[in-house]
Amino acid sequence: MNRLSRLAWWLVFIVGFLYFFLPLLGTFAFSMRSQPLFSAYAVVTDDPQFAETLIYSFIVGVLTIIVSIALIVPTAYWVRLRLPRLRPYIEFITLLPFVIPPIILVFGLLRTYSGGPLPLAGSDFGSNVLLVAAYTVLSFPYMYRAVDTGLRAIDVQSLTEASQSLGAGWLRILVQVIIPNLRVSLLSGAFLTLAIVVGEFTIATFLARPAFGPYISLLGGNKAYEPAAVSLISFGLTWIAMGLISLFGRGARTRVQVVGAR
Amino acid sequence: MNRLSRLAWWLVFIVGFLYFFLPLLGTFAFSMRSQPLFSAYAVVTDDPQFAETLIYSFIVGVLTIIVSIALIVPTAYWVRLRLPRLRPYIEFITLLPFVIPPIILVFGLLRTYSGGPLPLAGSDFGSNVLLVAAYTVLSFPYMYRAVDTGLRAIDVQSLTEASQSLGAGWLRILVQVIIPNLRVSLLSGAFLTLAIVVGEFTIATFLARPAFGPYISLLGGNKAYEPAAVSLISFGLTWIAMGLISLFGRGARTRVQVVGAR
Amino acid sequence: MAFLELSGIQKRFGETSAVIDFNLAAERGEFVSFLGPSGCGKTTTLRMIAGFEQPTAGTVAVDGKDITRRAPNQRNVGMVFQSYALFPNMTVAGNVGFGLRVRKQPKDRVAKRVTELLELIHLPDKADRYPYQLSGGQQQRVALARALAIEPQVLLLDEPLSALDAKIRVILRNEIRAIQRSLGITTVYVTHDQEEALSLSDRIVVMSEGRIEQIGSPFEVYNFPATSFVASFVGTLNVMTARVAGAAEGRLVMDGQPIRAARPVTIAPDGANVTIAFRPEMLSMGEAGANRLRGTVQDVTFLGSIVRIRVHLASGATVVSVDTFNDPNLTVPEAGAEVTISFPPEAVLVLEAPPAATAEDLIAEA
Amino acid sequence: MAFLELSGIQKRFGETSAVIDFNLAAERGEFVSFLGPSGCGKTTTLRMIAGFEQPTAGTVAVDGKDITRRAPNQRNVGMVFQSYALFPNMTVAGNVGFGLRVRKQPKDRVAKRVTELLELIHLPDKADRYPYQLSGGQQQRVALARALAIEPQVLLLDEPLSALDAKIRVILRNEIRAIQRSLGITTVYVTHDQEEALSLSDRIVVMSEGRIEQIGSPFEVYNFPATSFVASFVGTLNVMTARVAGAAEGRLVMDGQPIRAARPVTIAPDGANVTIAFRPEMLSMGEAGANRLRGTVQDVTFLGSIVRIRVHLASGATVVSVDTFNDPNLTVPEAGAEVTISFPPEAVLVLEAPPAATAEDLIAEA
Repeated sequence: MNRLSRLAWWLVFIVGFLYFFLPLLGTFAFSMRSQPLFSAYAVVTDDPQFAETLIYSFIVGVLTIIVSIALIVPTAYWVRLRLPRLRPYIEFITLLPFVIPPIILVFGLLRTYSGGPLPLAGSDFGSNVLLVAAYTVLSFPYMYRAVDTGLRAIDVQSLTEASQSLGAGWLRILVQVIIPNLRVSLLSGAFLTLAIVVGEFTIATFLARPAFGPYISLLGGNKAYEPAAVSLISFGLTWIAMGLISLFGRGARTRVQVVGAR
Repeated sequence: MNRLSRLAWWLVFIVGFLYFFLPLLGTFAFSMRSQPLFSAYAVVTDDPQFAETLIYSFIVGVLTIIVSIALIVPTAYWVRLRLPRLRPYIEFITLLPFVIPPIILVFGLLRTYSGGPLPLAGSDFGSNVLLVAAYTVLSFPYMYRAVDTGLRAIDVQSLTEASQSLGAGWLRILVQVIIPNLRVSLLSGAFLTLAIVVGEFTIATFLARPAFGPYISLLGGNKAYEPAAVSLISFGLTWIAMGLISLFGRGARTRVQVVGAR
Repeated sequence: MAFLELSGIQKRFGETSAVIDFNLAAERGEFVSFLGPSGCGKTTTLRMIAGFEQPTAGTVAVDGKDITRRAPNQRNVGMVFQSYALFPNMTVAGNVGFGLRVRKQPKDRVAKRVTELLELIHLPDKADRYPYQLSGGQQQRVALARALAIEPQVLLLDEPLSALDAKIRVILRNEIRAIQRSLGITTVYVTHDQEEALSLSDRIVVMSEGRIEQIGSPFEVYNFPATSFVASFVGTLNVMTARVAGAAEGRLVMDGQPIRAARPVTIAPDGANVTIAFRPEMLSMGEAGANRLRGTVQDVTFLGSIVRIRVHLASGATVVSVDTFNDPNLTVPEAGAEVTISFPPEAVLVLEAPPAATAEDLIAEA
Repeated sequence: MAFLELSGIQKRFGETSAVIDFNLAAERGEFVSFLGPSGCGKTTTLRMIAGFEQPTAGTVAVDGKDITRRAPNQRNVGMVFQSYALFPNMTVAGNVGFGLRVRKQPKDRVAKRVTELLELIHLPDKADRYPYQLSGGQQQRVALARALAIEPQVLLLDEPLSALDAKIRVILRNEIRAIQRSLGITTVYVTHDQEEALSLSDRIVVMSEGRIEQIGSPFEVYNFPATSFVASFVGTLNVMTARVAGAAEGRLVMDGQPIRAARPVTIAPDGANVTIAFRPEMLSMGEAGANRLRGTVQDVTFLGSIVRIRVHLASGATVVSVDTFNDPNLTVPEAGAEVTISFPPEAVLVLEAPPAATAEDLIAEA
C-alpha cells in the first residue's frame, strides 16, 4: 500500500469513470448541436405527450412496485427464515428476467391472454393489468436482491424469535419488525424498478400502451436531436432518484452496522 | 407455522412459478404449431448462420467475461479492503447500465469513436473492440454484485492481512488467496454475462456485428415459428449454464459457510 | 408438581440425535443452568421450551399445563438471546414495551411498566435511545427488561453474556442473578462457562452429547461429580490412575505412593485400577494433610487470586497441579525445587474405572 | 538494547486519539500482553507492530532496526487473528506452508517444516484436511503453526481465544504458552481477559483509553496496581473510602473502624480521604489478621474452587467480599449471620484520592 500502488488504483478508477461517462457526454454534446442551445430540450418539454406518457409510466411504475413488494418481501423473508436451502433456487428464478428476452415474455403473454378463459389483452384495462404483471416480473431481480441484502443485514431469525416469544403473530412481525428495518432496501428496489419501467420499450409497444418508452422511440424515428435530449432527461430523473437512495441509505446503513452484535 | 400457513406459502410459490412460466409454455406451444412437429427447430439448426452467429456471440461473450473480471475483481477487492466508504458509490455506478438504455450507450459510442483520435467504429476489428467494451459495461452490474457477494462471504481483511504478514505481495494475495475463494461468484457472474451477451440485440445491430441477437431479430421479420424456436433454444442453453452454476455453487457454498468463525 | 417439567424429551435432526431422553423438574422460582460444550444439546433443549423447536418425543409442561404443541407466541415465555436481538427500528422504550403493546395494554400502563423495568436494569435515562447507541452490556440489559416486561412464566437465557468482555460478563452476571432473585421468576440459563453456571444457579444440568450427565446444586456438581466428564468439565481437575490396595478402608496406590480416600472404594475390587481425581485447591504445599506426595516443581502460573504450582511426582510421569491463594508475601517455590504436597482423604474422588472419555478428550477432538 | 521497541507511538483517527504516547521495550523471548477493555487501543498498537496501521508519530524497532515505514510483508512478523483467518481454499498443510512458499523455499523443505509444525501443535494427522473440517480450537492451532512456520522475529496474537468455548480457551492458552517457551519467540498478546494475561505473560501492559496505565509482571500488576483503574480491572477488588488517621504509621479509619496498612500513607495528609482497596482472597473469616471488621453476611456465591462471601459491614453501608477456597467440608455462614472478617496490614492498598474513575465506572458507561 505504498504511494505508487495507491496512485495506480486511482488511475484505474478515473479511466473506468471516463470510459463509462464518455458515451453520456457524447450524447449530451450531440443534443447540444440543435440551435439555439437547449432548444431540443425546450421542444421536448413543450410537447404534451412528453408529460402524458411520463405520468402514465410513473403510475404503472408505482403499481408495479406495490405488487412486487407484496410478493417479494414475504417470500424472501420466509425463505431466509425457514427454507434457507431453497435460496439458491429462488435466486435463480428471480434472475430469469435477465436472461429471457422481453420479446419472449410479451410474446407468451399475448398468446396466453389473447383468448381463452382470461382475454385480458383485448381491453384497455386488461392490457394495463398485463403490463403491470410483466413489469413485476422484470422487477423481480432488482427487488429480490435488494430485499435479500436488507434481510441479510438484520438477524432475521433472532428478531423473529424475539417477537414470537413476546407474543407477536406473523403479520405483526412483518409489519412492525421486518419491514421497518428494510426501509433502505425497499427504497432502493423501488427506485430501480421505477427507472426500468420508465425506460422500457418492447413490452409497452407490443401491448400498445401510451408509455414513455414507446414515446422516445417514436421521437427517434422523426427527429434528430430530441431523442438524445429525452434520453438524457429521463436519465437525469433516474439519477435524482438514485441520489435520493444513497442519501437515505447512508444514515440507515451506519445504523444497521453499529447495531449488530459482533 | 402451523400446517395451514405452510400450505398457503406453497400455494404462493406455485402460483408465482406458473405465472412466470406460462409465457414460456405459450411460446413453446406456438413454436410447435409448425408441421411436422419440431420442424421449426430443425429449420433453425440446419441454417449455417445459426451456428456462425452463435459462435461469434460466444467468443465475444468470453472476451467480455475476461475483460470484466480483470476490471471488477481488483476494484471490488480494493474497495472492500481500503475504501469501504466508496462502496455505495461504486455500487451505484455499476447499476447505471440498468438505467441507461442501450440505445444511448451505442449512440454515444458511435459518436465518440467514429472520428477523432480513435476512429474505432470504422474498421471490423475496431467495431469488435467497441462491442466487447460496450458489453463489458453491460456486464458490470452482474459481475460486480456477484464478486461483491463472494467477497462478503470471506473475511477479506483478515485473509489479506494474514497473507501480508506471511510475506505475500498484492499479486499473490489476489491470485492465490482471493480469487480461488471467489470461484463460485466468478462462475455465476460469467454465466450471466454470457447469457446477456448472447441475447443482446440493440448494440450488436447498431455496430453491424454478425451476432446472435440480430440474427434472431432478422429471423423474426421473415419467418413465423422459427423465432420462437430460436429464443427457446438460446434460453435452453442459458438454462444449462445456470444449472451448472448452481451445481458448482452448492458444494462451495456449504464450505464457505462452515469455515467462518462465528 | 414441579412448575417447569420436561419429560422424556428427545430431538432428532435427520440421522443425528441432538437431545436424548431429557428429564427435568424445576420448581417455581428456581434458577436452572444447562452447562456443556458446544453441540451438547443445551441450546436445542432451551429452544424446545421456548417453542422454536418441536421435540421428536416427550412433553414440556409449565404450571401443570402441557405446552408441547403450543406456538411460541402462545407460551408466555421470555427469551434473551446471545445476539441481544433488539429491534433496531425501535427505541429502548419501544423495545421494552413491545410485548405489552402486543397484549393490547393501555398506553399509560405500558409507559409505567417500561419506566419500572428501566429502573430495574439501571438504565432509567436511556428510554429514548436506539439500540445502536448503547454498549453491548447495556443492550443485553434492555433485552432482559424486554423479556421481563410481559411477566413471563419462565425466563430463558441463551448464552446471554458470550458476546461481552470478561469484566462486563461478571458485572452483568451478578445483575441477572439479583433481578432473578428479586422477581422470583423461574429461569433456565444456557452456558458453556462453568463459572457462570456455578455462581448463578440453584441447580445445574451438565450435558454432553445430547445426554444429561448430572443434575445437582453447584456444590454437588463441583464437589461430587457423578461422572468423569462432569469432574473434568466443571472446574480444574487432577485426573490420574491408581490401584486399589484396600477397598474397604479406601486405600489406594498411585505411582507407588500410598493414598487414602475418605470413603470405601465400592466400584472396583482390590488390585483393580481406578481413576482418581482431586481439585488443585484441595492440595497444599507442605505436610499438613494425611496424604503426602513428593515431587519437583515443574512450573508456576499466576492466575490472579490463585497461584497454580505444577508438581512432577517423584515416583512417575504424573504432573499434579496445586492451587494456593495469591499473597504479596507468598514465597513461591522455584521450578526444579523438591517439594512435598499433601491433601486430606476427603479430597480424593474415586471415579469409574477404566477411565472413560473425559471432557479434555472431547475438547481435543471438538 | 531491547529486541522490540516502541517509542512515543501515537495514533489518531481523524479527531480521536486511539493510542497516546505508547512506550515499550520488550526483551528477546519475552511474552508481553496488552490488557484492557474494548477500545482501549491495544489492538491498534498491535496492528502498528504488524504494519497494518501507520503510527501518526513514534517508531517501531525490531532488533535495533527501525521498521516503522516498512510494509507488512517486509517485516517478518507472525500474526494470529481472532477469526483464525485460515485460507479456506487450502488444506492445513497448504496453510502452514504458505509463508515458506512465498519465500521460495524448496518443496521438500517446506514439507519437512510443515510436518514439524503439525507435530508441535499436536495435529500431525490433519495435514490434508480443509479448515472447515476442523473445530475452532484446531483451526486456531493451525493458524498459530502458520504464523510460526516463517520463523518470525515477533509473534503477534490478537485475542486469539475470544471465539472459543471457556474450557478450550484454557487448554489452548496453556499450549500457546508452552510453544512460546520452547521456541523462545518474542510475543505480543492482546486480550481483554485478565486471567489470560496474568497466566501467560512475562509482563503485562494495562491500557485504558489509549494510554498505558501500568507495565509490570503479572505479580506486580495484580498485587501492586499503580492506579485504581488497574486495581479494579485486574482481578476482583473491594474498593472503599477511608480517612487517614496517622499517615506515618499507616493508620486509617473506615466506617468508624480502625485499619492499619503495612506501609506509611504518602499520598495524603492526616484527616484526608483516600481510596483503599483489598483483594477478596486476602480477607478471611475469623480473627486471624491484625485488622478486624464486624458485619453481617449478605450472600454467598459459589464460584467453583472459590466461595465468595459478601459481608455488609456493621458500621456503614459498605459491602466487602471475602473469598475462601471451596472444600466439601466447609461450613459456609448463612446469610444474615454476624461474622468477623480479618486481614493483614499487607492486604491494604492505598490508592490515589479522591477516587478516580475505576474500571467499573468505565464499564457501566461502556
